[in-house]
Amino acid sequence: MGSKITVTFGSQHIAIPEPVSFVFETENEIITKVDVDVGYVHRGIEQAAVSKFNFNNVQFLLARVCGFCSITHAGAYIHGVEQLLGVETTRRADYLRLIVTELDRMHSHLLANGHVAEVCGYENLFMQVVKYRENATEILEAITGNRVQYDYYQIGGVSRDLSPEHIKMINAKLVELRKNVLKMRDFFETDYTLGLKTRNVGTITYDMAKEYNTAGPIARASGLRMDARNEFDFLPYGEVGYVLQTRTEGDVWARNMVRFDEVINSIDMSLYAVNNLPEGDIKVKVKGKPKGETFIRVEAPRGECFYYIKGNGTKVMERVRVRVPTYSNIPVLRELFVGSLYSDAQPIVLSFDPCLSCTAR
Amino acid sequence: METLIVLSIVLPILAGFMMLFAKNDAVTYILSCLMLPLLSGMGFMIYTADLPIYINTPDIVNTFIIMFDFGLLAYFLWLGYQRKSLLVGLLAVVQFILLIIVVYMAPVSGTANIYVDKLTAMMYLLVGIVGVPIAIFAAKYMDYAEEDKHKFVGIVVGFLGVMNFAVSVNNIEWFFAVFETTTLASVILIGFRGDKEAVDNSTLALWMNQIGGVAILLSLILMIKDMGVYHFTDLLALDKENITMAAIGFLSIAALVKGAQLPFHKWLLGAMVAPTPVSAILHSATMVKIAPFLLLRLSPIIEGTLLSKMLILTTGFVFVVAAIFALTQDNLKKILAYSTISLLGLMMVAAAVGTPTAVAVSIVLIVFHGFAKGFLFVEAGVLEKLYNAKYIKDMNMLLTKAPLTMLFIFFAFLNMTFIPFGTFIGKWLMIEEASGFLSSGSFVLLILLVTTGGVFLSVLYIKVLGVAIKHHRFSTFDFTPMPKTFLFVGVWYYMWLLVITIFIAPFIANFIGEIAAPIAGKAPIYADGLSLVIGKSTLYFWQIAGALVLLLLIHAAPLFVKFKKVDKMHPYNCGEIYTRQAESYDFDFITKYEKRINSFAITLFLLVLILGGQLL
Amino acid sequence: MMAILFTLFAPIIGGFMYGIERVVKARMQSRIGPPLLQPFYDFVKLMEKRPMMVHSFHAFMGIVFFISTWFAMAVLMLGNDLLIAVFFHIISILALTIGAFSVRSSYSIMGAMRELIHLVSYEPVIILVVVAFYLVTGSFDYRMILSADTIPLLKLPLVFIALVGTIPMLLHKSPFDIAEAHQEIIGGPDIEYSGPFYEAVYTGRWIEYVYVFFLVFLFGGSNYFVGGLLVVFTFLLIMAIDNSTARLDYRKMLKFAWFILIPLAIVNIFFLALGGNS
Amino acid sequence: MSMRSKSPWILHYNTGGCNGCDIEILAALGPKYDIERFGMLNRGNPKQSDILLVTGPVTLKCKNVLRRLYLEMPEPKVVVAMGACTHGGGVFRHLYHVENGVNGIVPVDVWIPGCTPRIEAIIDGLIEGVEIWKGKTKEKEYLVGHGDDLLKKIGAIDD
Amino acid sequence: MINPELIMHEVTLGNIKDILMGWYDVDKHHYITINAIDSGETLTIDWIFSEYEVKNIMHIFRVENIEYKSNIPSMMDVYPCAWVSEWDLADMFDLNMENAHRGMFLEPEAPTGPLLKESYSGK
Repeated sequence: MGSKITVTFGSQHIAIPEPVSFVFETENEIITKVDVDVGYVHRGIEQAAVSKFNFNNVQFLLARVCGFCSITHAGAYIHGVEQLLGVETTRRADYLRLIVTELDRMHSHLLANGHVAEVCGYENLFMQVVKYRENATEILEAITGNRVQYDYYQIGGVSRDLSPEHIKMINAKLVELRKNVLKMRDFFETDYTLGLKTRNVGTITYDMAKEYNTAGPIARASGLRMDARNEFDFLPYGEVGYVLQTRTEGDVWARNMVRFDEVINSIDMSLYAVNNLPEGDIKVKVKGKPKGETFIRVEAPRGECFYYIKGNGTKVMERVRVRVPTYSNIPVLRELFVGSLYSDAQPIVLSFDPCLSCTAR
Repeated sequence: METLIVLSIVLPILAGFMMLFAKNDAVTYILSCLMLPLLSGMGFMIYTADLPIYINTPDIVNTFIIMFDFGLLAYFLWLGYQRKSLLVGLLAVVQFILLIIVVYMAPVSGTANIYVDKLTAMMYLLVGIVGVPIAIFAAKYMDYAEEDKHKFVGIVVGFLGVMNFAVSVNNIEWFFAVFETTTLASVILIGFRGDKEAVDNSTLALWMNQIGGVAILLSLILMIKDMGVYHFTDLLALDKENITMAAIGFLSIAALVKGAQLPFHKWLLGAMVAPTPVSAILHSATMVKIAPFLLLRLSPIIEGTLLSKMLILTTGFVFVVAAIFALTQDNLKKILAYSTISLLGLMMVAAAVGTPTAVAVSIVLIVFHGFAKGFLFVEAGVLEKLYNAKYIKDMNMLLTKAPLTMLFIFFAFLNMTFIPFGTFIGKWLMIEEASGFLSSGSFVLLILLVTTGGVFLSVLYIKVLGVAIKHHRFSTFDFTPMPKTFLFVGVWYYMWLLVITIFIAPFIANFIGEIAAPIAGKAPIYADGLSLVIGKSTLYFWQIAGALVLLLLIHAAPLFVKFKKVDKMHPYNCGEIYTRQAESYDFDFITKYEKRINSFAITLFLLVLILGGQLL
Repeated sequence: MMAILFTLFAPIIGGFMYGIERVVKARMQSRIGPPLLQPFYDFVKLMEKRPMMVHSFHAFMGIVFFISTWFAMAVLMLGNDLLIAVFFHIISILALTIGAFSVRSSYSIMGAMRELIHLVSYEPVIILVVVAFYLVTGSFDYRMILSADTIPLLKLPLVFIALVGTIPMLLHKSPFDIAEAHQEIIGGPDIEYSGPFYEAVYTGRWIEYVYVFFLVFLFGGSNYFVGGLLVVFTFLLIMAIDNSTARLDYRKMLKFAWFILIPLAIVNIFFLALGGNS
Repeated sequence: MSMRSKSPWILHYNTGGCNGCDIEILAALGPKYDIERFGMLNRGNPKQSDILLVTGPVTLKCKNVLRRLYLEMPEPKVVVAMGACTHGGGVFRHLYHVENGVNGIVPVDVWIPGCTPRIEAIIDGLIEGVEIWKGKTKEKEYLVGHGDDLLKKIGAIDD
Repeated sequence: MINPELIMHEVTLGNIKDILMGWYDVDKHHYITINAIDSGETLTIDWIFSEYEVKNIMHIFRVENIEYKSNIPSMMDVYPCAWVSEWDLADMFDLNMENAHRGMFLEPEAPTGPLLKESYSGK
């Protein structure tokens, strides 16, 4: 029967802001074959990090790997360099880093969920989510001076301190955000039409999640208890009330829910951290050049971000290896499409919250 | 006048035999071309004469026809033996026995055996105007890698004569004979190519149609036993209370079988293995049109009975379901076959409703469907032979590669469903008519069935047109100029359809209304100038003209409209240049329900007999 | 005279309705939204664009879509017969989908197929609505309906609900904006039109607004106030539904139309027919 | 002419940036900034767009896509390049897989500075783009390095 | 400052696949990535894993002194998601990776093996 329609989804497509290309072969809108091309954003950052930049500037480059998780890229690198240099940061700096990292997670997760709503044709919900998300970005702007690319981490500490006014403002905004996020979560959880688009769509089973080594909210939505925050002490998560969030359904809906749960948890952690901020300096003096190698795992909003850093005692690093969460989620993403409807492809893609600029670097 | 009637029956048959024996190109061409003015002219003369005409025939003819019957059944029996089909043989034997009973029982009747009224005359005209061009087309068509051209054209032309005979018989016994003759003709034509598939499909057509024959014979037995009559006119003259509904029920079943209604649709679908003119001839003017014709003959009897309601349900159901099935098809001829089945359903719905307007609707549909389907199948044949395109997915860039074929196909498809063409008028009148009888539950369903069936057909045609009009670079065929014969046939149909559509209001109000009036009374359809008035609603001429202009714009102007000063740009494809395949949906999931729908159709069939025929 | 004026100004009225819609939608999304005259600004802008097309046939179909929609409007207003007007609407769908099919773009072709599924979903309901009007007022003539002494809404509540259910399908509003599906197929049948040709399609869509809400208005019968109220109410309701639902799959739309809306209308007609008889 | 300026439709293409700009564009669509006030829509379809909003340093793979999208937009059109990396590559300048900004590919009318630009800057840049757009006519505009061989290379001569 | 416990496993190119096949437990271990380091003369390749819900631990299977043109086995049979990182590495270091599909990230006009030392240092 002649019913084959090849649908290109990307690289330029309204539903995905990033250049990525899926080529679906569909029959009656059911996808029978899929080709993925994730390499559009490859810029050669790994090479630049070891050739064009001094080790104390590389974090600015790495932050531009991805705008969503800029803080975690820079953070992972700086954690590594600090380890190579033997720098012990102050607890206040750690707390500040944690606050900004979690705020970044909040705005990223909220935007991801909003985007899922948008591609489901639920424009209003997207607008509401974006509206509430402004709370988080406003705090970030107040703390770091920028809305997206903060460059907050510095080797040995952070760039700015919090004033009592900041703390008051953060408290007020976070409480409001928490209220709104709970409202939004309730909405995503119970809305009927959105449920039709998200429940039992793109389901990853527990076994599949394990087999394909998924990471981040995608893994946790399938019940896989993995979180770099839980497995790697890069920031004092144990002290601020971190709770691992999982769901078992593994579908688009569960991924949204995990993100909302994590946003709530992040808000709680940030509130705790802001109100129990240890005294001390925000930065320590750093001397020397990095030498040796180290392995760093941090939890980016999309999942585990892995860095391998090797220094050779000169100004320029020997090797910086970046493995980002989307990188490990792409194999399972490709498997999910076959057999699902084309109209569900967008929610599936967006529920992965793919970050291609991370993947391709 | 009697001579003319006999001539229009006998001439084509004679011509057919002459072609068979002459085996000469010139003879075939000249005779088939000659048939066109002859048959249509005679049809017109008969139409304008003082109708109805009764013709009493000598007894010898009756005897001859009964002998012919037995001979035919013996041939079927032999076919059953030869093709090792138990079913065919068994049905032939059953018919043999039943026929003996009928002949034994039949009382002597003085009623004329040939009865020609306006309806019959209209069918003559249809056969002349729509059927003969197909024979002319076939004469050229068979030049393209086919065998036995003369035999084929001869059978086709002869078949037209049989069809003319079928619509003029009054004696139901004779009707059985022509019914079986059309079966024979279709068996020969479907099996014409002689390969295994063709033979299998012709066997299928044979046994399915034989069921209709059995039904007619059973009905005859009941009729003769209970009422003592076996002529249509006698039957109509009876009081309604004296009529055994079972007999009418069996006759309706015969009509449903001949009309290829579900679940007997397979034989018509199987007919597409034959050369395309066969499909054209079966679908347009002849063969399947016997079905609505038979119901139209009976409609005054069944109007308002339970049988009528059951028939409405059954055929209305087929109208919708066949249209839905057609959506899943990819082969152009199959799509057309399904749409024929569907539209036959609508014609029979209208005939079964039996009110004056409904009868008019049925006739309108017979006429326009005949034109459009003949046209479409002819063009399908052109596509097949000239461009080797059997499947709609192959039909890329028809607009530039085969503009005339595209034009014709487009126009014929538009004729099948869009305002202001005849088929649409039929649908519209049907809804209007049904709205007036809403208090009856079957009429509410009727509206729903007519509406949805119509929508599905529209969707089907738009889909097929859309696929055919695709502008894709990777086209598989090159431009070939159309042979003159094909062109003539195309233009012939095109002009007829166009002219009738412009004058559709007087055509329907005067011509069709006049035909329908003797059957069910005068329908409230008038022509006000060129506007069509039915009851309280009016289809103004400016609307007809507007719609026609719009559709002409859509289907013809693209050949002429070329924007010169406009930039051309490739289609948006996310900025990529992948090779793309773009076909259309085939709604594959529908086929999942096919079995269930078929069994439901069988249930409806039995219900027609049991409830409608009051067998209980 | 009113009818002629109404027909002539249908695109403008529709444009205003679209403008109001965009403002209302923005307000519902807690935004300020574009100015009321935004559709006309768009119109002017599109007219000033350099024309560009994939091929002449496709571009021409956009124009025919506009003309035939307008003509359908004229048939509705001047021809007086609702049933015929409904059938005229299919011609515009034909122009749109045939045009969309003719380009080698999978989005366009998918959009056209989805448009046809829309047609299958709403057309039976619309015809049932018209038949229901006939049942109440004894005529297909809208002037008769507008001068009927009853308010059709009171007798046809379920039919009205069915009509409201189909409006999102007709106007491509969420949850049934399947043929347009901006995030999936980027406008579907409209995708390849640009500049003045897109303007024709864009404006054609406005006329559909008038067309649809005129049907709603008829439910008020001779009581124009009720009719007006119904239009406003339905408009806001459609906006609210549009803003509070996600897009569904085409199979779900078909099921919704066939197993909920059509039975609703049928039940109403059935009871009315029974009541009218006894 | 002034009426035209009230309806600029945007086509956004990320040519390999870090997403930061794209996040801000999404935020600009949102309730707080709401660029639809100016009649701007994120159309996502080059054939119906007036402003090409480019972000990112243009990676080698995105280069031809950007060219094709630019070709598919009917005149009058405006290109607004957003963010530092569209200006000659920004932090990615001279990386081996980067084209060093947008200006070598398509003619740019407005530059929006910043990494990431503030939303106010985005809106300002778009408005400035609209001002330039107002002055433009239907006259055909071409790619940088326009020529038949370039068109052939990017596969734009199609259908 | 974090001090993860690095568990180094001694392997060679020849036995890495068999060792991983035996060692890798899908319920326990989590594949992270494959990493290559160019020392200027030879390559070092690490296969890196972590364990679920265990703090600060990493398993590293390191093969040192690999010639540039050696054949590197693919681990797709062990864990099916290996292809992304393997194809990536094959692109970046111009490796002879089993089943690797070239051009996932690099365009034909880009330099081959951009992360090889010779492609960026000193030239």
